[in-house]
Amino acid sequence: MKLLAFGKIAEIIGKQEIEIENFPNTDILVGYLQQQYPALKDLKFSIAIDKKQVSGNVSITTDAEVALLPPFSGG
Amino acid sequence: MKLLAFGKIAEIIGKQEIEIENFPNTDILVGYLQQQYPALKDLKFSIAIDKKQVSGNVSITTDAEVALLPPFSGG
Amino acid sequence: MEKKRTPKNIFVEGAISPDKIAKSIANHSSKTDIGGHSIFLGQVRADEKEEGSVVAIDYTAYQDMALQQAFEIREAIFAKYPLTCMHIYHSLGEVKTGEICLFVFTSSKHRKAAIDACEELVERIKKELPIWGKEILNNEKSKWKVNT
Amino acid sequence: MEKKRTPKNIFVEGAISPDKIAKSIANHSSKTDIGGHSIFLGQVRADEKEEGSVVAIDYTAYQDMALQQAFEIREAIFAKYPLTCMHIYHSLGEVKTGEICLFVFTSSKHRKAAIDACEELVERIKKELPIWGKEILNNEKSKWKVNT
Repeated sequence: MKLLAFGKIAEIIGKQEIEIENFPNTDILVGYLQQQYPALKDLKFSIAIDKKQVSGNVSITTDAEVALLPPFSGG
Repeated sequence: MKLLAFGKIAEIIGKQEIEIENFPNTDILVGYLQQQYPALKDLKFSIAIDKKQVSGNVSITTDAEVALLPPFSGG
Repeated sequence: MEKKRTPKNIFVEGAISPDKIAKSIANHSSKTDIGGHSIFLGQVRADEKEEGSVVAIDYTAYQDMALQQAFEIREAIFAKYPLTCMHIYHSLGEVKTGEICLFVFTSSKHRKAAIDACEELVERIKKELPIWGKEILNNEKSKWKVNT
Repeated sequence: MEKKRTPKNIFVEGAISPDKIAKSIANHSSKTDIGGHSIFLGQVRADEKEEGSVVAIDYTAYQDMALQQAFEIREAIFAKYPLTCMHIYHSLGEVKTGEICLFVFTSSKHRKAAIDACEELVERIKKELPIWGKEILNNEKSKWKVNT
């Protein structure tokens, strides 16, 4: 599964793109990430699956493009 | 007394500036002008005395600059 | 120190060029407390009238009164909104269809003040400045413009 | 004929130049049904932070998602307001204080639609596009920008 990271999250993870094992849904993914990168626990972020922001616990297909999005600050 | 005319009123009067006899107030001035230039009767306009728009019947000093202003259409 | 402001000329002979607008924007790059600019541009439309179609507008003004009035509007808007800068330019004489006849430019630290002030300025300029547009039609006729 | 619109690139490498803005304005002189243009420009502020003062903002984006999102916002705004044109440009990479990082441009027959659409676009761009600004401070530190 391809995981994209942006902004402060890319800094925490140290990369903008990583390959990780598949996770069935976003809740399990977030749990794994917070364990791997404890700094994520203090950070507000949202998740996009295939370029669409999702909310709540959403299932993830194996070929999905998942992205971690800190609060937007364009403009 | 100096009378300035703008826009459509300058067209009706045929000049942008005329010297006329003194009138004590705007009501009498307007009556005189409507008699001299009957086309003014069908026209909405306001009056400025010394570059300030006035409303109602206002007295006119002999050295005043009086202007006839059709509805504004700038921009 | 409170800056004492005096009436500024707002009139430009003929159309306002995009280049003038670019220069005005570029002039603000040294004001690094500005976060947002709001700009309104009035452009002459080729309206179709019963009497013919508009090819240009010829603007005249009661200039002394317009400058005094513009100054008072400026002061009121500066008092109402936390603005860094405000610029108003209006054409005199002939402006062809597709050309710019009005340029209103406000700048502030945060976008909301600039946007709200710009909109209010445009409304007040159209309503309160003694300026008249004569629409020049394609058949040598003309028609006095009416603001809605 | 209904024009089928597709996502357009909104990203510009580095600052948006006043010259680009002038060219964009000039390009509309052939559209003689336009009566008003509304423009918003975002400029990078030299904010003083506890950690240091801002000298530039370095913008990154989730580009594919941002372009798709910008396209959907465009379509919604075109459906809501009677606009003739709409243009959005946002910087990527480093933009120094005093330089322009956002350029939003709407045009319509009458001023109200252009002004309202421009304001709504700016709000939606700031809130909905996956773009991030990293404030570069004068002491080699940096700080992630927070939109208010």
